[in-house]
Amino acid sequence: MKLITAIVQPTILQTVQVALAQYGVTGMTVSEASGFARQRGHTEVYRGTEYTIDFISKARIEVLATDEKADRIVQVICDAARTGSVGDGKVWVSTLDQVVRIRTSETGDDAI
Amino acid sequence: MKLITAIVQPTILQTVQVALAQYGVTGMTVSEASGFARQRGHTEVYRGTEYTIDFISKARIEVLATDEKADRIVQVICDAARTGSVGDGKVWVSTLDQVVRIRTSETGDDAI
Amino acid sequence: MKLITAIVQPTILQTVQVALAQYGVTGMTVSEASGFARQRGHTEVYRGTEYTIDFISKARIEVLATDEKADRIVQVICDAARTGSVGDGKVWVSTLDQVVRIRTSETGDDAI
Amino acid sequence: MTILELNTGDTAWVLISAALVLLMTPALAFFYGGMVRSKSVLNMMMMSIVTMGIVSILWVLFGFSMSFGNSWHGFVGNPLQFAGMKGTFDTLVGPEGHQIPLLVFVGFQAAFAIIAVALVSGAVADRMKFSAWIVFATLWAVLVYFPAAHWVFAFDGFVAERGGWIANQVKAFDFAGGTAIHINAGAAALVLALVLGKRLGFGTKPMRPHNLTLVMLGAGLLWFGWFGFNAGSALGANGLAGLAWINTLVATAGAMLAWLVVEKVRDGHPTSLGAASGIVAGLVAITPACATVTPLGAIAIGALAGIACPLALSLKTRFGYDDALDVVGVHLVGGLVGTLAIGLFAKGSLTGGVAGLFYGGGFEQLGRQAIGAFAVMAYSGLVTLLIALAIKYTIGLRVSTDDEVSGVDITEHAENGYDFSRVGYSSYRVQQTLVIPAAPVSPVDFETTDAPARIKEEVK
Amino acid sequence: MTILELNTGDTAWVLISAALVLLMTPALAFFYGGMVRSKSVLNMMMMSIVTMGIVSILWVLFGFSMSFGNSWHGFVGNPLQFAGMKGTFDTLVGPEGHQIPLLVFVGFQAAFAIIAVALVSGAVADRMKFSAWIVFATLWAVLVYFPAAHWVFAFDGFVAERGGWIANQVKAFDFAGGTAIHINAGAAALVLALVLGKRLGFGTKPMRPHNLTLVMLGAGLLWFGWFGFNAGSALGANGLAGLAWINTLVATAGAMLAWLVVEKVRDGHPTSLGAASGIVAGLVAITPACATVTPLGAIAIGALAGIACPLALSLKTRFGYDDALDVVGVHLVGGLVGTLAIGLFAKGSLTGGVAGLFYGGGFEQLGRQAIGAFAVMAYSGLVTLLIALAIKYTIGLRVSTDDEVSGVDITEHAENGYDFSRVGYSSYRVQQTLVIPAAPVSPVDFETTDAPARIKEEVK
Amino acid sequence: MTILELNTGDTAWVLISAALVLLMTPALAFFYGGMVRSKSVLNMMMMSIVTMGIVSILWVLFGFSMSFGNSWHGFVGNPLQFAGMKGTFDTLVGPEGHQIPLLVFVGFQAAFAIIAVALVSGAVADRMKFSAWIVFATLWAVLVYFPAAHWVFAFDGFVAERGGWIANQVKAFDFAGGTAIHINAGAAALVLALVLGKRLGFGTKPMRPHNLTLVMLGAGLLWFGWFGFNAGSALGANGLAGLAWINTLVATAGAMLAWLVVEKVRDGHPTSLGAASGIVAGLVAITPACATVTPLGAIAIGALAGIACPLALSLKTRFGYDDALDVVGVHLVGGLVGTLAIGLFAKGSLTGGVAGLFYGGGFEQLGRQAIGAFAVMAYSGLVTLLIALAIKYTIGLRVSTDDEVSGVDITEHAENGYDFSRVGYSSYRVQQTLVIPAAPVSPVDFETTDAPARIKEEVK
Ligand SMILES: Nc1ncnc2c1ncn2[C@@H]1O[C@H](COP(=O)(O)OP(=O)(O)O)[C@@H](O)[C@H]1O
Ligand SMILES: Nc1ncnc2c1ncn2[C@@H]1O[C@H](COP(=O)(O)OP(=O)(O)O)[C@@H](O)[C@H]1O
Ligand SMILES: Nc1ncnc2c1ncn2[C@@H]1O[C@H](COP(=O)(O)OP(=O)(O)O)[C@@H](O)[C@H]1O
Repeated sequence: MKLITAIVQPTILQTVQVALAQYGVTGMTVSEASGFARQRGHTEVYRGTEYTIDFISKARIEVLATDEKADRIVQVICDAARTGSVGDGKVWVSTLDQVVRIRTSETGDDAI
Repeated sequence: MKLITAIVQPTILQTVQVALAQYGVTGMTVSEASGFARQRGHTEVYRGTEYTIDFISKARIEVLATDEKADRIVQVICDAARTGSVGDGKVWVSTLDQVVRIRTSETGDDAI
Repeated sequence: MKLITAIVQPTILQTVQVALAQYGVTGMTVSEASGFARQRGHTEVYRGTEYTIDFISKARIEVLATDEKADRIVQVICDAARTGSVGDGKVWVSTLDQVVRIRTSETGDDAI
Repeated sequence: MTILELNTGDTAWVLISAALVLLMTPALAFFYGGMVRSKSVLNMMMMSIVTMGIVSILWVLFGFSMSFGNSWHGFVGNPLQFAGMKGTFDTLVGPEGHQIPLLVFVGFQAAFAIIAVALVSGAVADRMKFSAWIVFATLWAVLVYFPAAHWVFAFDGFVAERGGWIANQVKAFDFAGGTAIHINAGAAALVLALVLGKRLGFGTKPMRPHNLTLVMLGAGLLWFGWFGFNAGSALGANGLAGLAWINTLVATAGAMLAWLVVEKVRDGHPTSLGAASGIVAGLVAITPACATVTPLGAIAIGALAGIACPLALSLKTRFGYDDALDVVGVHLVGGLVGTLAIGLFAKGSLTGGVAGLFYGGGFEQLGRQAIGAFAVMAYSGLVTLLIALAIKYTIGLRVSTDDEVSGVDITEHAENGYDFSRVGYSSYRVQQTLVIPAAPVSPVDFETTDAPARIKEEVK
Repeated sequence: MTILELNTGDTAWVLISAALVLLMTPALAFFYGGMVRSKSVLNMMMMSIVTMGIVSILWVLFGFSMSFGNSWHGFVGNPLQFAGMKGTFDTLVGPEGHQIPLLVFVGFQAAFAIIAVALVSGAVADRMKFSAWIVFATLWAVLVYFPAAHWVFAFDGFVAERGGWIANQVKAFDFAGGTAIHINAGAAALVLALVLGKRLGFGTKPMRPHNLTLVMLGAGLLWFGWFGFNAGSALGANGLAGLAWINTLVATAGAMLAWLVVEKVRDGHPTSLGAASGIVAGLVAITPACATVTPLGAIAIGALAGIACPLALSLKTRFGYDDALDVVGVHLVGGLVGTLAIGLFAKGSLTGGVAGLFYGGGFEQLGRQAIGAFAVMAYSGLVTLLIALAIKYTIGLRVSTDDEVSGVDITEHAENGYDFSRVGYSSYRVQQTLVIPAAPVSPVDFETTDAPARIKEEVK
Repeated sequence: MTILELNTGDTAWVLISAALVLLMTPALAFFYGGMVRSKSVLNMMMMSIVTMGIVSILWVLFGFSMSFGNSWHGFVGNPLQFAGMKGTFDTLVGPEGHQIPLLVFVGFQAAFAIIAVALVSGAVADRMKFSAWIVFATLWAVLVYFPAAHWVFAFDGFVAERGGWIANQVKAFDFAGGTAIHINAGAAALVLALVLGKRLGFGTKPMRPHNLTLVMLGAGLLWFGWFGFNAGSALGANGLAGLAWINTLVATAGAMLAWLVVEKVRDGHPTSLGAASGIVAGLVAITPACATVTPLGAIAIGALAGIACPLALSLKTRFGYDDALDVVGVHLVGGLVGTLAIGLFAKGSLTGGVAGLFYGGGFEQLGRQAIGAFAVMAYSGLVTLLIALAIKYTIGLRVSTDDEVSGVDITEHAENGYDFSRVGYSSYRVQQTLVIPAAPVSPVDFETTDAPARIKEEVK
């Protein structure tokens, strides 16, 4: 079983969600994050004091997937989230030892 | 060393915390997340415009554990978090290469 | 490829960011978390009702790194984040199967 | 009477006072709204806001008439006398040379009626059906508040020939409504909380106020509005209004400081919720007394309320009722402190001769005050019980457990108080509830769309 | 005229009413600000706030004179007559025995001018250049509002000898500004929204109000301030003010309840945004009518607005214009309901004989009301179109797509509305924009620092 | 004097003005509270709120008497004359035909005393012990404000026979308190900030305002309340009040626009914090001048303040003191601008003959203004220094470094400003601080519970 984590633009989340749902992914977990990287932050000024805010709002998507589907899901996410501009984000995949669905205690691929 | 990640109902967090503490887990990290899955979201209406909000508030719990304790901790979390209704959430386990306690620079199982 | 996750004091984030940038890390993702561990929480009182708040604000930093750089990055984070008091936090490292830069579809070390 | 006799200065003061008192109900909505968890802030505010709608309408239809129409045995005014405001145009009330239009008085008292009802809602936070609140507010206004206001505020010969029994027979002092409003609402809150039952998790789960700046905003606006409430009750711009103004300032100051001292001693820290609560407790306590005591007496009354109220809050844990936002502890207890304290602190030179115990007046006035206070309390408790039970066994008082866990904002109002997130949590469907269906716009239905690419463009 | 003839009571009432009306513009800023997404709350508020600055200055320079100076054919006042407030000192206006200083009237009307302009901003949320708004507000005040106010508010012989055509020739009733303010702003909002174009994602992306407590705060303060708007328009503390006060209460109550009923029936839930919107709709509708109808008539007018406005909201989806915060649906529609309803509900005994259709007065007054309403609507629409196009093809009306996605708070104002995070998101540089550069302080420049250890100490 | 001579219109205006001025202190609490980081918003508000409690009580005990009692050599009033409000009942003050109850004047001035003290707190954000603030506020009110108010506001023969030296000997104009309030508080803020030391991380760590809607709410309510402050200082509803009203409008408008222009030119963007700050700067500057200049003069004064204040803000970086919320830059600088500008812009026809430099009056009045301004500044600075040092070396001024890092809300008040999270962060113990210990309720003690299952049920 794999865990796919994607950091994407916050405004693109809806697109990714729809794309994943269409591909057949039935669940995902999203949280808020701030990224610092190539994409330039912005400047704020309060009473003449200038702050450079390097951290930019991002959405963090986590999807559990079976081994065979993982690659395709990464593909779907990348396709949906790509706008071509700096800041589009990253996707990474890691291997899990175990997944459990709390409600039913199912484990492994059944739990996804 | 293992990392156990659990997505649970936000209101059940206290129960899980107590259960883990009683089992002997001394630390955990919690953050806010929103899940989209089988559990139905809700509808909001603003001035006659209807929005279907699919994402539901969840709490995300991360626990570091030694290899031997990991299975039992998953068990404890599942027992504490199970209500039997859709939306109870997921738990997954992954293997870590390294853990460091920042304060003391201890590494490995000692750092947990 | 490795994923380094660090839970640090929220006020130390700027220091860690600067240290990482100086070491040559070009990107990171930060989110908010709450930790429960050895560090004592605080007490709040509302109209005579006392609440013990065990969860303490933490910043969660994630850094993608190539295998060779990972150890050194852990070192940099620990050095920057260490104050010597309880609550300094944890760092852990896991191995990734894949990393993709969404914008360019680069994969592997190139994507970091 | 002719328009020439109208005193414009007095009228100006009552007009603005009426607006000040009206502002107190939104203020109450913020005060209460900030104290609940963020999942029920809107419902909490809506109970106050919808009350403004309901009671205003009732008031002009027949409520004013029930309160100030000619009395039926001192118990209730003739509901038809001023029904629909008939007979109120071009009429003046008040002492010679200081008359104001009757309609201005109607407006001023309307604001009192509104807030009396809204106060009760603090007890039922997080768990009452909104429809049940609407029914409750309507019935309670008609059956409890309008009569009680008649007892206390309707003086013989002011609006109608004969007025209420507490004002005219018992002759208890209640300048601005300690009995008819605060004791009344506090007693109702107690009974309603008992019938309704506790919030899920009461006593075990943390229920922190979600926004203390909102609480403080409410307290600040309440204090501001209360100058209209108390000093406006002089019904003219005169020395009595000035005295009420000062007393409203210093009693509140005294109560706030006393509450903070109690907290410091008992809990270790003076809190902002304590300061806000102390402000309200002081305002409540000085309400009945503001024209009958000196500023020093007002400080004493405020301090008493600032000590008694925080101590009383633990009653709810002791007796196991869940008066969520402490309407009992603040309004019932504060109202009793203020109403009874008049019997102690009333100064003869201010009251036309009647002095309280500490000013050599004996126990007589204290007795009158006690009769007034307990009569209202008993009546309110009893009728509220009947109303609450009637609703409970018909449409039901309480939302389902699931709804309470989800939060009443979403389940009762289909809304979310706040959305600060930069992550645009998406939705499958954004749809107009159409009204003019001639040429239906097609809602974007993502379930039937076929390609992510297309969607991406649309939702950009 | 000497100072002795001044009526202090009437003056006091208009002074405080002026302050109440002024408060309405910040209130509007909160009402509007809470409704947008959190990334543009500051810009939304700033459009109202900066309007307070611009219009105040224009008003004393020549705006008051354009509105109340001696009339040029009933169309506009002489802009020089009171330019820079000359000739307004030591002058009184009003009927004998009830005179108030002209300067007080200037202040009262200033607050009207401000809010009329600010109202328009609701249509352009999230996407208008701040500089374009400043230009628009200036031009619109001068070319549209000042003349329209002259038409409606300048009665012959009150301030200057000759006044505006609607007030004096058409004799449409508009007590407090249903035409000059609400219909006027609503028509302008419609046109400006059309020229400006839709928000990105309109109709497909969720755009939830980000802070409904702020919306409710705005609505509460608006209601409070509106007593000055309506009852203050009596320009004295008298029975007329009392009637306007009561009508302002009950029409609003009626509209709020009606709106909630519409929502309950149509959408399934009564919402807090609906209550807040209903409050404003009711206030708008009763504005022109508050002195010419009975309280029962006011309830009816309120209820009409509370039904018509929520139904009208779907027009924007139907016709595809993006009036973001529904200025058209609330102010144009509400203003029309109120202005025309006078032709139905006007009561002869209150208007000096002129009765509406339902009170046996025939269609005549209804016709007059319609002329007034549509004249203002047409004029406002047309001139707004010219102004909007002029700006569009010179400095441009709209921010770039990137800026709109990022949010106008950051791109137009370099600010962020809220920062509740405990995580001190860091920044490389915190730098003072220096002004007095004698001995420059060295900003901490982390890019040149050499060791994390050193930094750690500094940023501790 | 008899009650018959009281002018109800003037009384009504001063009564409502007093309430307006009182509202300014909660407004200040929001203005300041929104500007700090979210971890100290409650403490910031509490400094203002507790000041309302302390100063109100001091005022009726002896403060009013120190300010308005019979003068001891022009320096301070007799503290016993009106101690505990004795001798103030049934007394009227003011010119014949326009008298108001003395108690109303007491209340009006009470609100001035409160806000003067509260203003200082902006300098000490995030780091002052709450207990130290309480002691400071008390001492500063008694030793600095009450005398300074006497100097400036106590005119011979108004309340007592002999008044203060600046009002009667120097004859500096200060209509509503530019010297006694703003220069006074600003000078104190400077000294207190110096003694207290900088916030941790000042100049290196970002300290963004956490809630700009709260700042704007504060600014809006301040503007509203300030009409009472300035126009109310006419102590009657008359043409002078009207002039002050208009000047309070347009000077503020001018300052806001000027501040935004400075920002646009210097920083690149006009900000909402700039608009809010400009509003306050304009209000401060016009305070002393509002009755002595024309509206055009007021615009000029406002614009001057709107330029001088933002430029002055960089002084704190230059000189390295940490006046956290810029009390110096706004109130001291704004107060000086306004007070001195009277010497330039005073118009003879408004002042009874005394004209400023630009109106042909020469340097004389400018000199008088300067004496008034610098006398208050020097006295305030000196005595504040003594008070601050006394507190520093006894109970201590500052919280510990750990507490400052954690945030003073939690450490000083055991509270958290906001809790918007849906995640019910749990706690081991929710415990009632019991008061009535007869039959102790057992707090749920999770540490002794034995099974997750049981707990799950309880905390459901
Ligand atoms: N090395 C990294 N470790 C963790 N997160 C990263 C890393 N690099 C980038 N990110 C995340 O990806 C986001 C986008 O990165 P950025 O470099 O701006 O764009 P791009 O992916 O187009 O090169 C960042 O905001 C950050 O959240
Ligand atoms: N495939 C998945 N990947 C990531 N998170 C998931 C996945 N499926 C479910 N989740 C998370 O688990 C939560 C509960 O899932 P749901 O299907 O509603 O309940 P159940 O676990 O009872 O089937 C979701 O809200 C989501 O946060
Ligand atoms: N076993 C664990 N699993 C997950 N997170 C942990 C664990 N132990 C500690 N943490 C995280 O590390 C933070 C600091 O831990 P704490 O024990 O207080 O300090 P220290 O690391 O100095 O021992 C905690 O607040 C929590 O977020």
